[in-house]
Amino acid sequence: MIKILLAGQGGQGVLSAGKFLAESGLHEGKEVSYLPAYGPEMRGGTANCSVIISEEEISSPLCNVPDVLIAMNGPSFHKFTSRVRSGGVVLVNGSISDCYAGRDDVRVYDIPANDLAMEAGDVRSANMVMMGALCAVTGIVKERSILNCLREKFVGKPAVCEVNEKAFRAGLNAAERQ
Amino acid sequence: MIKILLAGQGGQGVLSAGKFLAESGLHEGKEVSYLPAYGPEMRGGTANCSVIISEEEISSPLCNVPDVLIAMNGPSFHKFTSRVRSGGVVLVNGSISDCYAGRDDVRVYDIPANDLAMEAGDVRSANMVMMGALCAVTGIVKERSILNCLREKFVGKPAVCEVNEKAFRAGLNAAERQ
Amino acid sequence: MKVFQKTKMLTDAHLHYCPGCTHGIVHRLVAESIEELGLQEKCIGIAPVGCAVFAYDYFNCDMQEAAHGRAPAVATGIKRCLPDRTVFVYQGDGDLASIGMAETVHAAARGENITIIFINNSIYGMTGGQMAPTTLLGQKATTCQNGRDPAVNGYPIRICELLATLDAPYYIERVSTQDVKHVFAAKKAIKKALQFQAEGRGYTFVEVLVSCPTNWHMSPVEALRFMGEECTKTFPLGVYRDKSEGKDD
Amino acid sequence: MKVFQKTKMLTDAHLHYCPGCTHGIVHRLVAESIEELGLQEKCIGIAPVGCAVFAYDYFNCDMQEAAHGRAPAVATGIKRCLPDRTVFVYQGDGDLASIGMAETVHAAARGENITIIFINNSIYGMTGGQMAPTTLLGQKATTCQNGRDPAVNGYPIRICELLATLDAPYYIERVSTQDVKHVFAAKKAIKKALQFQAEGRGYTFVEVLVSCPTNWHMSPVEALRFMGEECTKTFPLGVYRDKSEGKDD
Amino acid sequence: MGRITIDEKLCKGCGLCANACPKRVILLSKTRMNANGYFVAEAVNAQNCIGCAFCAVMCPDCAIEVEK
Amino acid sequence: MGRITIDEKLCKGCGLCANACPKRVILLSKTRMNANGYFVAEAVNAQNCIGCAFCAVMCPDCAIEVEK
Amino acid sequence: MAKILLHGTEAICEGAIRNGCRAFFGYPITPQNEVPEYMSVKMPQLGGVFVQAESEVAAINMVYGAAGAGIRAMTSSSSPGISLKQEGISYIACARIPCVIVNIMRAGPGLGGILPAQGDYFQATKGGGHGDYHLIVLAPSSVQEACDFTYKAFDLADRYRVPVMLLADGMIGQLMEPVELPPMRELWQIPEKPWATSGHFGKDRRILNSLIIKPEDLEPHIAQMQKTYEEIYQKERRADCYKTEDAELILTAYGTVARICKSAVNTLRKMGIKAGCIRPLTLYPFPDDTYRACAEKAQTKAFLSVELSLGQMVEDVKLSVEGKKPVYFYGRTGGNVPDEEEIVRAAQDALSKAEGRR
Amino acid sequence: MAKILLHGTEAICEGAIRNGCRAFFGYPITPQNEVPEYMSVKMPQLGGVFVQAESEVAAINMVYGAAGAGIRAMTSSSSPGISLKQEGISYIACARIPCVIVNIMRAGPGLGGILPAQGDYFQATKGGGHGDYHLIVLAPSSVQEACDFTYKAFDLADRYRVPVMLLADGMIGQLMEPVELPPMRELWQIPEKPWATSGHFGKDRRILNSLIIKPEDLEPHIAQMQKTYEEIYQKERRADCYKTEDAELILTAYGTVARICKSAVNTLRKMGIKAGCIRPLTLYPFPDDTYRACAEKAQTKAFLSVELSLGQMVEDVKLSVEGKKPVYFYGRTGGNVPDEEEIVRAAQDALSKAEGRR
Ligand SMILES: Cc1ncc(C[n+]2csc(CCOP(=O)(O)OP(=O)(O)O)c2C)c(N)n1
Ligand SMILES: Cc1ncc(C[n+]2csc(CCOP(=O)(O)OP(=O)(O)O)c2C)c(N)n1
Ligand code: SF4
Ligand code: SF4
Ligand code: SF4
Ligand code: SF4
Repeated sequence: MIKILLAGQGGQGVLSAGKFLAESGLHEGKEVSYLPAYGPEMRGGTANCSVIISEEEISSPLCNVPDVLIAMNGPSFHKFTSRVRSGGVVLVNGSISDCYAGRDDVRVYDIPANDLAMEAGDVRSANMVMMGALCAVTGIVKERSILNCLREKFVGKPAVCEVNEKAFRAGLNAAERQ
Repeated sequence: MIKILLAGQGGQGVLSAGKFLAESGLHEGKEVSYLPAYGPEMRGGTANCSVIISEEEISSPLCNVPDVLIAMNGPSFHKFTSRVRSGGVVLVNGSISDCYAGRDDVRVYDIPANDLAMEAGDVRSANMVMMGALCAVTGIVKERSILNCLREKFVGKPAVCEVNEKAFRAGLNAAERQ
Repeated sequence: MKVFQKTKMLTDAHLHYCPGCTHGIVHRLVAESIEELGLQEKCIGIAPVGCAVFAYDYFNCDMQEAAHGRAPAVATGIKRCLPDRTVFVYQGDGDLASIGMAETVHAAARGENITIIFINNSIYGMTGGQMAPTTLLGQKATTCQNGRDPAVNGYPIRICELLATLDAPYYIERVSTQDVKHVFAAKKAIKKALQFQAEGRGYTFVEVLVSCPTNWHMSPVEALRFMGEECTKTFPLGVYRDKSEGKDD
Repeated sequence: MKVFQKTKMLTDAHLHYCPGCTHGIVHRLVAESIEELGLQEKCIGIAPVGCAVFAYDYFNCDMQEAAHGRAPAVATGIKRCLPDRTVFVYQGDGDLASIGMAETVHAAARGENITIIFINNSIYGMTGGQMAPTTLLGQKATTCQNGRDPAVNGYPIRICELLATLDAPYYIERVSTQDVKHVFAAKKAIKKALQFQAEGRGYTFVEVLVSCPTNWHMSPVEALRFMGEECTKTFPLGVYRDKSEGKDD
Repeated sequence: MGRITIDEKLCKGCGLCANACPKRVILLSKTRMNANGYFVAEAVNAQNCIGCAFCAVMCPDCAIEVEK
Repeated sequence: MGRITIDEKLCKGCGLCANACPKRVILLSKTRMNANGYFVAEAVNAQNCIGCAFCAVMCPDCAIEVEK
Repeated sequence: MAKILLHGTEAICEGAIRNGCRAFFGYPITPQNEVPEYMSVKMPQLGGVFVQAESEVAAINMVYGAAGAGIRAMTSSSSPGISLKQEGISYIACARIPCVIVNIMRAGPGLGGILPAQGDYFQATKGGGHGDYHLIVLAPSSVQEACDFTYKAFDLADRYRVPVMLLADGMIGQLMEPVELPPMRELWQIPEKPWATSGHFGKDRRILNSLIIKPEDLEPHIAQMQKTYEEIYQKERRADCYKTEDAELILTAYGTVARICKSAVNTLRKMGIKAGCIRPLTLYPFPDDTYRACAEKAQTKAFLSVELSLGQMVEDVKLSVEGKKPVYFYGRTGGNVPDEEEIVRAAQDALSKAEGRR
Repeated sequence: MAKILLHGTEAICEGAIRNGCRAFFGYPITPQNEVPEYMSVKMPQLGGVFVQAESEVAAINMVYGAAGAGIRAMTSSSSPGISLKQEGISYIACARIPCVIVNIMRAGPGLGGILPAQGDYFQATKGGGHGDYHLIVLAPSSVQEACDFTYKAFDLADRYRVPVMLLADGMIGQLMEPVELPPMRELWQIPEKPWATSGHFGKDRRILNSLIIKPEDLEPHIAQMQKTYEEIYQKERRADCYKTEDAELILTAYGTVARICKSAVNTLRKMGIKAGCIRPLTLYPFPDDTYRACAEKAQTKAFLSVELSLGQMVEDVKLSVEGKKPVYFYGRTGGNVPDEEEIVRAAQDALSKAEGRR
């Protein structure tokens, strides 16, 4: 069982990335759960979601102590890093956040997601950069599953699809390089 | 303790007679309770109220089994006579009701209240006729108390007061004659 | 030859209204209209909470008894699901214009294809004569015993005028029961409204001025005079919307 | 010389509204007006449920947060008890015109001496873009995803026009935030309303057209253009009642 | 010409019929009450009835039938 | 003639100020984000400012102060 | 002061007025129409506020506003109207605004009937609105108590900053009995409310609010409310015991029914059955200690809860008795009120069941 | 059918649609906005009805009308909105109109917060409205159950002519999980409703009404309702037992919390504590038999009710356990959800208290 917490600013695609992840897990025949959390403001504010992918039945859908944190911006990084399980993993969007976790029992990956996404063609694909990094670091779902989901979602929009795939691979590479 | 049920058509002064009675009991230092009951229609339909006058504390204000029934019209007479305590008293407005109780363990007084009231000057004083009869038959409150209440209520309306006093005495006499 | 006979759309039950209360007249007009339009079998009525709360005992068709003020919402629920039925609502002024104001305005704004018969007797009858949103200035009620004072109790609400600011309603008229002539006119309006509904034209609303002799503390005949002379000043009779004639406001 | 500076009637808290949401402008206008009229210390505001739910964090005066739609009732409770205070209500269109319709109409009909600031952004902002009673025909919302269809969703409600059928209101105006000129006019209207209240003249109501770039799915600048070009067609700007000028309807 | 039948059970003695009758056919009894205690309407001048049915139109209790 | 001060902490990059400015003094940055992640408004043509305060009037977030 | 004959609703109004109530917001509904009617006359005479609200929903929110502004405010209604107030009550409880709510219960559910009932016990004591909150619920069983409890309700409300409900069956509302009125309290005698939103006049501004969006703030707020309820539980449980000292069978009831139960106790004793009666005066907090004390006595064989409902208070009786003794129920509904004989029979049944159980 | 990833609210909608729901009336409120949004798209596609009501009050009364006309109808809301529906629910119950009401609970009281809570248990199970009535209350704890229970709710409602409530904490509403959808039921497969007011077309006319003004009529009506509740109690109590056979400590919870309790049970067992968990699937009727059976087992030392409230279901647990074993409570409020560790600690505490008590 792996518990992943994805967090960021509203609009950074945190929720849709989480859904991709869960969908991918489901396609691979695993048990999955996806739980979005709303902040005080439904729009504008911060967004986060908990995704669990597991071989057995999932009891609690909460990720109070995640195995993996994906932090899309500074505030989420600082807010949630302390919660990560000892020995866990943190992927942080280094483009707009520092990477000082203040603890050394987690592995922090600095992924310049905004930059890589802009390179890929659209800053909005930063979430896919992080997905790529996640696959590389944890292997929790297969590359293929994520890309399949992507293609399903953007069927008929090949350009968007392409940008996102590019971003995904950029993330993958960036993580592998660390 | 004496439990009195007053019943009649809305507009026949059943509720105000009940209040007079309770007020009179109170003036004489007794424990009293007065409970109006609404029928399905608040206006127009039948009206009844329960008055209890007692030397001790009154537990239930209900008169499910009254000692005395004052029935201002036929329907109330027939509806409630069966409930009267064995050995109890029924005063019925003989002007607009028959007086056949269908039981012989209660004493029925036929008081032609409408006729006496019209003689007194106003058919609306029929309720006071019945009050007079009640005083005569039960002595539960003193003549004086009722008349005092009457005068208080109609202070400044001597004509109304007079009619009602006349009616009261007519009822008193009618009952004494039986 | 019978020139006047009770309509079959009314049951045999005796009306419980006070003597001279013209609720009874309106019951008859609604029932006759439904019968004459042949809608009886496919018609569903909604009774309000108010003196007309027992309306389901009188109208000889399927009936629902709604919570106080919510009849238009209930009617919406029925009509949307069964659009080929005729749905009429019978409501008093407390029910429709006080507690039910939101439901009233919104059913009208949505243009529900229903017919509302609005009984304006400018008082709360059933509960014993409290002030209604339609109580006239100066008129006495048990909660404004010195007469309605605009500085304290505000002003009467004219519902037809208010609903006529909405785009959806198809037909809005105010009529009265003050005398034979007006009762005939009221019948015409009610029948027209039901007919429009049957034709699927949309929201129809007939306000009927009705007397409450009991709580106005008047004889039935005096009450009708008061209605004709006073109520119609605050509540002018007339057509406030008739899209069939291109009449708007 | 400072020609523009934030009013003291606003706290230091950062507004939580979305970028370009003109709720913020209206906050400022209300706050400035209160400050300029010197009413700050004796003023009590009522926050609605809607995007402005946190208004109590921003207006630098005593505040009550009301239940959804009930702000006019809450205001009535306060103002009747403390008639020498200034009581203002800030409400969105879902709050005021949908769930709160009855409270809105009745506070107006009673002529409560309060000021209502009505934010019409023709959408439910806080809950994520559902249809409002003020949603324009054809406008898309999450509960009418093909655009508002009058046959199904009914027509937008024009509140100023509706309230102007009542006798009590003293002042009713519709303004907009579409550009600088209109914002100045809006300020004038809001200030006038508060001034009238302070003078004890009665019910005052200012409807302000506001943008919701987020749920209109437009950029803030586009949203203002849409407001000026489209919203004002359904909701014409202007004075609907001003008893100080003898203007009625 | 006309003939009215008043169902006394239903009559509440409100007098709206009498008030509406152009020919003063109907009067409320001052003496006769029905079972509900109402003084009932009576066609005292039945011969004058023209069958206009105005009484029936105004009767809130559908107590009157009219023939012609 | 005029001078504006934009409080970047408060700015949400909505652009209403820029849109309102008759002298095109303000532009949204395409590169500079504040802590909240918004591209902030900048007085790029400060010298043209006439102190009309139109920008401040339209700013929903009271992010602009104007001097003259 | 001499006793005067007062209607239940008048007694409630006088109890309120005499303890500083100066704002009343209500909407007509039988059987409590006399409350708004009386208040519409009295409030203006006292410089107070009476508004006939457009609905019960509006009325409770007017109370929110007025009471939030520091005025002693009240609303009154009957069952269906009280249901409509539930959202508002929950808001008032969360914003910690003291006020008084009167429910003269009629027979339900639905539009039901207009005769007395006690079917709203759960609603009143468990919270008919959403979320964790409580009202203090007082249950008068005479017109005198209707007056006194209403009077007291305002002090309790202010002391704990909670809404207080007077829960009376329709009979209490409609009954007339002699009442000794409490003296009129002057407004200056009522403690100030440092939290009221009445215009800050240069002091720190005040906010009344029930929106607490962050869970880390809302939980302590609710815990604070809970602490208040705990204090209320400790200090305010009240019950009236009638001949319970040596009772084998404990009848229990509130409101009018309790009076009938008392008569039944006397009749039962004449028949040789040692009966007693517990009458809770506070329904929340429920006087569980009184019941528990009885339950623990060896002589006590059973409890019988008599209600105008299908059995609501009986759950609290059971929770108090904790299975130590059997708890039975006898109820009437629809506006029917049991008479003494019925209760006596029910008591005999209960006792024989309890004895059979042994 | 393959499982698909579904949002809790979507699962509810699909459960409804697939069992013949063809009318939805609702008003937006977080966290269930997706329900009306989904229905606004789906209903028209299926020839059904979607109306965004002007308020929750209007919505429940639209349901009254539509369901009264014989259509399978539903409304959905969250805590404050459900409070507003209480009058309407009481009317629906009394008029015996079957329908389905969804409450995706958020943190209360008042406006509260928008995060998950279970503070409306009392309201749902004891009757937040006035008078004696009950809803069948179903408590899903997964998205699959949200779908299945909603599906089932329509059958239960029709079978007993009662309103059925789906009571879910906000987490169930917002969660996405794989779901296997039930097959689509055709409308003709749904039994006819011989009481529905849909135009009589020459048959006997029908009336739906909750006004029964004469006590001698209302009491039998309520007795009839009571008989239905009795039958429901006999036939519909449901609970899920997890490792209770040999448990010393019985945790109990519903909704999401129950899932966390299950994990806690496993952890406790790893620590050597024989824990088990009872999860009621029906909150009304409450599965008291399941609790009683456990309470009567010698090995059972204590119960611990874990809730997102200050302690509501725990009262029903106590009523079921009847004092036979101690019943403890652990709760979080304000939108906070306890994690497994917290529950484990609370369980340890409960057990040691119970052992200390002996
Ligand atoms: C929720 C609720 N509030 C109040 C009542 C009490 N009530 C019954 S009828 C009525 C008003 C009736 O007045 P109106 O609608 O004008 O009808 P009328 O009796 O005058 O025909 C009221 C307030 C109720 N039954 N339900
Ligand atoms: C009783 C109740 N119903 C519904 C809601 C949910 N709700 C919160 S805000 C809102 C609508 C907001 O729209 P509007 O009033 O137009 O204000 P805006 O957000 O657009 O400024 C709704 C439905 C609630 N909080 N309470
Ligand atoms: S109280 Fe008034 S409205 Fe009601 S039946 Fe009597 S006269 Fe008619
Ligand atoms: S959702 Fe709309 S109304 Fe709400 S803050 Fe954002 S832009 Fe403004
Ligand atoms: S109108 Fe009808 S009820 Fe009235 S007096 Fe004439 S017949 Fe009788
Ligand atoms: S208007 Fe205000 S918030 Fe918007 S870009 Fe300009 S300074 Fe920033």
